[in-house]
Amino acid sequence: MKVIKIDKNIWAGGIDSLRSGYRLFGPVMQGDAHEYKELTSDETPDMAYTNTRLSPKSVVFPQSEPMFTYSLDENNPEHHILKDAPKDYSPRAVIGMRPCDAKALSLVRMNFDTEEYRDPFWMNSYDATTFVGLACDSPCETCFCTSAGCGPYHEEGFDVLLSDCGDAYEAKALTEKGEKLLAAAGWTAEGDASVFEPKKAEAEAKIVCKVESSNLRGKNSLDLYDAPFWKELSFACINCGTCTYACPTCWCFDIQDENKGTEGVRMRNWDSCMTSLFTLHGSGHNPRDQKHQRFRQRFMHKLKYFVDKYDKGLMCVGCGRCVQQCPANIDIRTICNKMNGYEAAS
Amino acid sequence: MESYIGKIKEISERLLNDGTVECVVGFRKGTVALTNEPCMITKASDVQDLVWDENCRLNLANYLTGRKEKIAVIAKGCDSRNIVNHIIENKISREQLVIIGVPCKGMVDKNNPEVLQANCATCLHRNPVIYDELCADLVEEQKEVDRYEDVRKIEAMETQDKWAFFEDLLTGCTRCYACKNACPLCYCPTCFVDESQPQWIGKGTDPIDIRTYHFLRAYHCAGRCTDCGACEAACPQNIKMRHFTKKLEKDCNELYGWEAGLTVDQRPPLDSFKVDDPDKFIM
Amino acid sequence: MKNLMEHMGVEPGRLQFSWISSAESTKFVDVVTKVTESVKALGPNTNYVKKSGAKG
Amino acid sequence: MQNPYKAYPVRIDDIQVATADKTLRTFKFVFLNPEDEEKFSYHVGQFAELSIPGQGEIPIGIASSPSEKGFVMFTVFRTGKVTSHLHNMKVGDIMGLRGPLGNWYPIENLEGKNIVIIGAGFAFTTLRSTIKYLLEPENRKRYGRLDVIYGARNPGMILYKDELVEWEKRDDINLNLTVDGTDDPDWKYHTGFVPTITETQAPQGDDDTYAILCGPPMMLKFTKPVLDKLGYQADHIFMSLENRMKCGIGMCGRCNIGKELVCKDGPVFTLDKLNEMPEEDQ
Repeated sequence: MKVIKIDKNIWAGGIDSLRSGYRLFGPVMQGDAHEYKELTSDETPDMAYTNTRLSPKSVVFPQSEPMFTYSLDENNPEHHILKDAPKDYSPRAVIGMRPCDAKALSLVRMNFDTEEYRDPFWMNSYDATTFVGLACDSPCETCFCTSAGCGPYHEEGFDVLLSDCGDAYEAKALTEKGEKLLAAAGWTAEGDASVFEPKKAEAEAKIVCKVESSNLRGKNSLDLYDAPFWKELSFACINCGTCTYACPTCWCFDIQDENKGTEGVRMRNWDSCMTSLFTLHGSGHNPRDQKHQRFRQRFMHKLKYFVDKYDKGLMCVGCGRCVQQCPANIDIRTICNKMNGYEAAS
Repeated sequence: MESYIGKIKEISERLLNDGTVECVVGFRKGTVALTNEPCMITKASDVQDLVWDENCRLNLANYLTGRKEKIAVIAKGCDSRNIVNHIIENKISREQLVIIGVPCKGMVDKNNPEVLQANCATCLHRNPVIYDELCADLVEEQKEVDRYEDVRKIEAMETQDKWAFFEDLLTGCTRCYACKNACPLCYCPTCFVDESQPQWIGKGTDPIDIRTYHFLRAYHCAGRCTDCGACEAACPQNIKMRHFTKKLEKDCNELYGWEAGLTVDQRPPLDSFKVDDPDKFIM
Repeated sequence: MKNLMEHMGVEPGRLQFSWISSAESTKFVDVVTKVTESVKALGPNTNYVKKSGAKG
Repeated sequence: MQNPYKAYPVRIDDIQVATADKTLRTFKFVFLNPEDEEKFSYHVGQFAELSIPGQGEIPIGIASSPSEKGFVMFTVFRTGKVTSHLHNMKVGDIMGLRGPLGNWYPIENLEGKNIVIIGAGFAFTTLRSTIKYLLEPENRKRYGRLDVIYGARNPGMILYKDELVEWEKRDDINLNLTVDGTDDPDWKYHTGFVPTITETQAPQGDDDTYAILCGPPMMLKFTKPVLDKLGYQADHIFMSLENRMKCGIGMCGRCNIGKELVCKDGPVFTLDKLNEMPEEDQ
């Protein structure tokens, strides 16, 4: 595995060199917070960011995305037949992503890349992207990644991992894709691989918030489902979509047709299990009509169903976004601990 | 306001112990800074969990909608006005409620605890307008505050600048609907955004759909909004959507001399007709 | 309704209200003519129109 | 790999009003590209997304049998935006068909066994597909006794009446029709709810007898204990469920019950399996 040293004075130049071969995405200040967006030719990623409100999942899974186009004009010989929407799957790169967000994408991938079906939109975007991570040396107080199978120097899902060493980045190339990007940027100076271990230990030590989840795998799913605490825990929840949209591991979506005159687009939009429409049957029946049912679904999915289905740990990477942003202070850490400690009365 | 909590606990404990109410709706300490969590206390022994400080931003009237039991609710000025709305709109009955009034000194901004939340800074109804118990002496209401400075600034703009102002205002909206879900007025069983027959509004992130959502929602709050600020407090993107509701509030005030939620004895203007109702907008 | 529409940047005149009894045929003609003229003067609406579907 | 969200273009070939109240219509679709019919090779009990560009998609059980070639058939209740639009479409109109989706009734594993088919309401569609398939001469001989219990609200709401009349004449199928109630003096079949009729008409359960159920939640709920009483083992009962769906391929996340996705891991589950899954609605 190659380690390259990138002097900060050649950083911006390298980014510029990448523009011809990649669509670049990165964190930039938007209003009062950092968000990921596609960089214009005069923007460089702001590597001093703490955390973004929304995760970079939108780089591979935009909130609204056209799937197909169609014509409703009966004079058009191909009317009412779905046509592939124009897509740009040329190489793209996310610069300055956090380890939690990269791990999240590799978890979400299991949903979109299955034995039976492959989601072409998500997968093509994912495959087109080179993920350049920035290790996290100063975590937020709501971060609990080390309890969620992740960590500030976690490498899963990255092609390159950067560590900020003052006037230079040490860049660890983790995949061929990563090496290619470093070369394309013209970053070639040999780096020092030994900085990663001590910095990792130091960063991990800063994450003081711990969440217990070790018992979840062994719990009976029906016991947890029937646990008496759901109504109480969900009391404050207003059933908005804040947590689901901010979450890097939430992938649920809706499919909608949008027409303009005789032309139209079949779109997919992020959806949220917090809304009652999400599960409303045509008959009017709704299996998750009540707030606590939707609330339970969200946490059972992340902390139990996913754990059972894939055996890859939680569907949570401990980024803390939902904790920070929830208008009603619903805290997944509290809920995870509660589920983990729950013993059904026999 | 921290000093209120002793009295709040005392009242709550008494009401639960003597069976006057089945539960108390209030706040408990949050798990992150500058946040408290709405909660429902059903056991007198749990009243210790209750807190009161400048971070009780959400409007607790929102948690009363359609409930059937006897409830004690802790209500600052705006909460009490929304309780009045709820009573007028038959979302809860007065008889079900014991209102523990909180003379409010204003909530602090969720991003900057040094300043008051914008709506609190210009609030004219800090004291509860309806209550059964009080946890402290009433506070003096603010005077000479200019409630509509922001509205007038926009009113003075050219049409295109107005358009651009709101375009900019709504940047970042993900339509998570925290604003409408935190709003005690938004209790419709099916919100217009979820209707499919007809479908009023697209479901994606097109700026036109986002704008349509916000201004139509604001209309549904016309003559009802108490400017409690729960929408802005809830917004994870810090969008100032009160720019919509404030305009309607100002118009209701100027055209009909109406402020929402002050009394259960008067029907709201959009719900009643008077021969001298202004009709300048009709050509 | 009209006030907030104009407040958020929809041109005055794009939204108009009138009250016409079924007996007031002349008023109807009058109003329709006036509205048509004023809307023509404003030209096509450019603000409150969806530009396109979201970008991929 | 084929884009799993892309529908095969189809033409509406036939539309029949299916019930007296006209809330159900039966549509036959023909593939515009004949090779797509090959790709759309399905099993009994599967469903498909009817895809109407400009309106949206709806998941509907396939009512035709794999043994019926040249078309695919669906019976659709008019309820929402897409189904209302579909009910107004004409023969010759173009739309899309996406699938086949989900798992199926595992009848291939039931050779030599007795099969009881229990259905109610609009959900009889995939059961019609199953019965039609089982009654094909080359298939019928591979199975034991075949019982069918089918209930509707009233005689006018019974689907596929002509076929039922034909099936009733046969001696290799025991058909039990029932309605919740009727004032029709000519009604010569059962009156009563499906669970009640099941109790008196279904054969006793044993190692060689399997039940296939599809119907509204209430009917399923009350038929389960009846089958239990008749001695059916939980792994001998197959139930087809429904939930709101969008993608139909296990990705969009809304149709789960516990960790199972109704669209992909289902819609057919054994009662055994269902007993391990949370009962939503609580």
